[in-house]
Amino acid sequence: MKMKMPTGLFDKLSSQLLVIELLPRPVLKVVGPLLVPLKIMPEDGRSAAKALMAPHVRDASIEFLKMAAEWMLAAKRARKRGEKVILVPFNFPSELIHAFTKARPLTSEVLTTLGVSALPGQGEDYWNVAMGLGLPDHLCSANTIELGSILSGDDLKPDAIIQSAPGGCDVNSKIHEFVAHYLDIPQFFLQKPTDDSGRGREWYGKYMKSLVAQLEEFLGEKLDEGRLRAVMEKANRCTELYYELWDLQKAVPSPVPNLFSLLIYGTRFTMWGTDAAVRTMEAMVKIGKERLAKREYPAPAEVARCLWAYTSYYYDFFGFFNWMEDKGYSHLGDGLDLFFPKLVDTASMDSMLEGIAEAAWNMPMTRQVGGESMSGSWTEDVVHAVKELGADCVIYCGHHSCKQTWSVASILRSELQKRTGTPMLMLQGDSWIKNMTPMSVLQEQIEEFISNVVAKKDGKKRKIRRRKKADGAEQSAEAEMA
Amino acid sequence: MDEIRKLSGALETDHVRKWKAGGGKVLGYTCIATPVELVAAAGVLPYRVRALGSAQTEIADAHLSRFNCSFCRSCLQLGLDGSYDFLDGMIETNGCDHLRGMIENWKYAKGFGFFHYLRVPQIVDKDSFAFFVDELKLMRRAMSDFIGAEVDDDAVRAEIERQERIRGKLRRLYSIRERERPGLTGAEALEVFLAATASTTDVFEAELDRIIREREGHEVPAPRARLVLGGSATDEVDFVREIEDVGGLVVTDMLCFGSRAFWTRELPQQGSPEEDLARLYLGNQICPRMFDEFHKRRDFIFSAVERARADGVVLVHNKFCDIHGVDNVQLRMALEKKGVPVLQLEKEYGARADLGRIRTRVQAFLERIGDAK
Amino acid sequence: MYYAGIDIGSLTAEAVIVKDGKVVAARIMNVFPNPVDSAREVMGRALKSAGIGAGDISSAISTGYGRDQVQAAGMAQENVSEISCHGYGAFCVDPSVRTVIDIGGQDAKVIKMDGSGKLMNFVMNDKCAAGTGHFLEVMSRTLGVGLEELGPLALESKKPVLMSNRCTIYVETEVIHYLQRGVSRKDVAAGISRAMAERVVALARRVRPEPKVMLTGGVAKNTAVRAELEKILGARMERPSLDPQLIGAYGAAMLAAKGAAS
Amino acid sequence: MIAIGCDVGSLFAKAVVMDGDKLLASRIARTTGNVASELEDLLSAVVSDAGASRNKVERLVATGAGADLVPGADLCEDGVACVAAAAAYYLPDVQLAIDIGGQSITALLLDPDGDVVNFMRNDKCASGSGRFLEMMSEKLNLDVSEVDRETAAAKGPVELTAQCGVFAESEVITHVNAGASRPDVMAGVCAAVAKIVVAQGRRFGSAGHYTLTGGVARTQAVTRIIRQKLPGTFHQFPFDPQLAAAIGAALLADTD
Repeated sequence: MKMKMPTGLFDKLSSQLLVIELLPRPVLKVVGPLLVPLKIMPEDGRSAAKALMAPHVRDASIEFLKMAAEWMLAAKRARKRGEKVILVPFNFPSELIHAFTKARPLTSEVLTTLGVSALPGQGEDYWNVAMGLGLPDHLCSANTIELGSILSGDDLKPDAIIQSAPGGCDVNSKIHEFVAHYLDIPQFFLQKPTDDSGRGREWYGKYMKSLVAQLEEFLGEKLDEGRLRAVMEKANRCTELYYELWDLQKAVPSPVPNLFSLLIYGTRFTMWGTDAAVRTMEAMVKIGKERLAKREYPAPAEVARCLWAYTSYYYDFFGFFNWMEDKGYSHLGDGLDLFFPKLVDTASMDSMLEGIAEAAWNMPMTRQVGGESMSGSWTEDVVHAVKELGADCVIYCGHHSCKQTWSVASILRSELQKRTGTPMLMLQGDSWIKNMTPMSVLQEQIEEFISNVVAKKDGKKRKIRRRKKADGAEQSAEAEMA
Repeated sequence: MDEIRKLSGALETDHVRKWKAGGGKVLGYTCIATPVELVAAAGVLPYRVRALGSAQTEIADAHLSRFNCSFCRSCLQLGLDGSYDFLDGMIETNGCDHLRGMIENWKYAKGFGFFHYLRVPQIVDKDSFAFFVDELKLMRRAMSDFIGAEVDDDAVRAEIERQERIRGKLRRLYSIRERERPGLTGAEALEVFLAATASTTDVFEAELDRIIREREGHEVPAPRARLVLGGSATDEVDFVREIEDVGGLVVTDMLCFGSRAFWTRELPQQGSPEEDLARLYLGNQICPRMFDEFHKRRDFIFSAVERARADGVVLVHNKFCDIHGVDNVQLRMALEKKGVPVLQLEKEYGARADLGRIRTRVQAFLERIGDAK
Repeated sequence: MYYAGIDIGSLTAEAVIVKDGKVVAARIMNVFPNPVDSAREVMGRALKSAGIGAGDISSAISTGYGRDQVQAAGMAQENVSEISCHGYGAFCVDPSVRTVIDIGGQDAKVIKMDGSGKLMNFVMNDKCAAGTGHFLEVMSRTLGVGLEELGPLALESKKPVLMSNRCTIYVETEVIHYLQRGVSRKDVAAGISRAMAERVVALARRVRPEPKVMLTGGVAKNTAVRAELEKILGARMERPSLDPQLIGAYGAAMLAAKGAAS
Repeated sequence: MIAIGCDVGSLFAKAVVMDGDKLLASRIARTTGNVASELEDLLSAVVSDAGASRNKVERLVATGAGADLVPGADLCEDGVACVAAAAAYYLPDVQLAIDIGGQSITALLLDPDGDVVNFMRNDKCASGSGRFLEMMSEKLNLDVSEVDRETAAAKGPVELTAQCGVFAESEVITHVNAGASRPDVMAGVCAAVAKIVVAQGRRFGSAGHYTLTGGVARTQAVTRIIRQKLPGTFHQFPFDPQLAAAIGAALLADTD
């Protein structure tokens, strides 16, 4: 058989991950950092590896990469094993899929993030495929890059798509619908009623049950209670670890490396409920605890504790997280980390499915802008996180195609100011596409924000007006009515 | 047409003023998924929010962003600058993310005297149907509370029938528009429809009858090509006029300010009024906000093309309109597969600056489907 | 029998007179504020060089954004969109061409024709003017070099800079930023050419260009942009035997002749 | 204390010499290629204007996109800090400063002490920028300095609806061709700029007391419309508003 160079985003990534799968951890620990200067990886990939292999995150990164390898390679080998690959959006609890033996979940947004971080050209070619079909350029790059690769017809083709964004995000649902039609593969729906009363939640539970029924029919496999329980127990373990990290993050300075924000939801959206996920979460908790004990912090001082209101920037090969760290800006996680997992009652099939429905209901986006009021629960979640984690500022990255959050971002900002006195910076930049707003422009504004608004909030104020009164300067220019 | 223009050419028309002066109430709504029957049955005038082609957005842009659909930004502008102060309240439906954002900011910045949120499912099955029936009961309750009197079954049934009669007449008007020698232009048809969304049924019905009488025997000049117009919500009469200026007569449409609002409606079998309305509205929603039923939209435009013997289709979407931006691509592919030429346009709402370039595209499209002069 | 085509664009005006399919006169000039004045002037010059009078033209077609007014002024019997004219003009120059990329002052178009030069499909820049002639004009002004020097200059570059913005106005300040930091003009020029080409390609992808593409409009004269386009599209950019700026007017004239024939 | 404030923006470099809060001299120069030597000349020129000698200058504070290019700068301050300082110092009541620069508009919210509560920058829509105003006036063969005189004669400003600055240019041409008078077209351009500024100015709710800084704030034809459309009380910046950041930089020379 002849070898063909992979051209699709998934194929390229998974072939890179073969190396990770092969090398045992101790070897990776030594080799990982060495990979960086080596020319075997494309230069872009190397700068990402550099960030992942930084000493203070390395152990967690290695577990994360091992997990990613297991995740993607399982999908790659699915067909041979008579299993089906199901494409899910990030706001779907993939543990449900893990509970089946004949299905492997793939999450488009996570693939995009990894692709943008590790592939030369940062996935722009795949974006261009979508544009070439005439799709509008105001679609969300998080979906469009990975789906563009699938649409190219030269990448792994999923067997089915689960839609859990209707009600939460038009863009996400429409592009997934488009792909399902274009590839002529079945789509299964988990619709989110934009409803904050109990009725919507009830209805949602029904939808989860009928979705399971449809999946069982599609896969020709009955969801096994024992297997589901095993998955949910691991999911519960992940949940406990999630809150351990949450509590660690309250410490000042934050002992949790900035990069973990991405690793946490990267785990949530892909392998939650598997041993690999537990290992990754454990590795993060371990690092957090050690750093707390040693009071380790990358910069001389923690200048600011930043919570990201929704997404942050992922087109910089993870470099952005480290840039913040070097400046003494702690990244306390972004909106994608606000999925507030709950311990699932594993007593019965019903209680577990109910738990999964609850998890889906609390997924980012679904829970926030998918609410009856787009700003309502979003504001409550951000306010809650600000108070719990002691954030002294919030940053809204202004991801271009995120119309729902853009719609109500100004409401969020004024409510934050009102309820907690916390300032929110509103930026304009795409989270996954590099040439929308240059990194330098974004960094400059963040520095201006933190040095003028956050750091000077107390203590280091200039109080220029008081100084002037002291100077006893003359009357100011008189006001004129507009 | 003059009377129609009086009813559709402004927001607060003399008709609306008279209605209010007589103690009548007006409730705004934003989406064709809103059963106007329940509003009218309460003796209240349902008024569809639109922007009359105004591109002013400087107040709205302080709330929404430049990444939001320009139609919604224009509507919010008019809401916040007082142009819509004649509304006694608002009925919101989760039409699309941009509409939701528009209403939420309107509510946050200014508030509504009366507000009801009608939650409309995006998938049709028995669960969502049952949910929507409950929703309609809640809406009817809200209407009763609003007027301080029970809106009873008879009132709702009577209104369902009246609306069905009007839809029938609108279809009749469309048949005059779609026939071999059309009796009215696309721009005129849009004006008629706009009047329907801004006036009481009795007044509008009388005008509709008059137009049908006038135009039955009338013939508009033979066009260079017959077009179907589909896509984003638009009430821009000028935009349609621009297309027809260069010789492309819009003989029918797939717009929610148009046929999508009334075409496939048929009198439902008698259940409770809410069940009938649920069937009527949830069962016939030709809108990309709905999932798992693209085939309905595809068949809708296929039959429109056939019925109206159209030479081509123009699919337009406002910049940042996600649901139509994607759906137009799917529709284009389906139509082209069938050999129907398609022109896809992206525009800013009300931006007359773009009309020149749009004109060039439309003319080229006509040259393409015509004899390639 | 003489036939004429008048193309009034946003920056330049062209007139072409043909006889038996051969160009007998062609003129280009910068536009006056009023399209009709431009048409009169450029047509007058063309007639002069052909040594004939307005009466000798059996029919004329106007195109470009001033096409309506020019026809209304009675200088053309008909007006045809510049999209059809560029397609047909390119076809008449080289009947084997099926795809045309035309980059004018504020418009960029990609046009596909069938074997008879009939317009099959096209795209045109929607909301953004990046990737149009205007883009290069502004940039060369900012660089302080003539529009025609931009191409040769860019070709000297070994390491083009990356333009991270899309909007013309922002790329301009990016250019200033690079110059302020002492980046060589040739590297900036090359960065500009690449940015330009990328915008055009983004548009071209929507109609799937054939491997043989003809590049028309003012920008076709820019060797660097042409080279970039060939690199990214992997297609050969044919240079028309006729001045690429004249294709629109030529196509209009040939359509006039064709119309008279049929 | 004698201090120089130097603001290197995307289009212009501005330098001021101040004695405490007294402005001794100021200069504005367009930056082109060789910025290092341009700044050298600018600085020595402004110092001699001030009748001071370079060694009398105790501090040189740089700001703006090109702050790092200013030769011999003692410290760099970011633009937000400088504009805020200038607005706060001379206009004690002002709560909102809108700085309209060459390519971006920044709304700054100030507290009673003159410190920044929050700010928001719009750098994704060039149509409200100084460069946009410049390009449009160039199209009409006007220098920006002549815009006020020109628009004084405006009868009915045209309406510009293009979202893209470059397309707005063709809209301008269209209006000219349609026979609109130059004053009316120019007034239309000013209204378009003002609209973007107003939207940005409203970002923090009702303004209360506000001022306008940056190059565009020099043009009355624009500020007049802003003052009509933006609720609140307008306060005129006491010096050339284009100098605000440079002046702020000088004011910050002796605070850290």
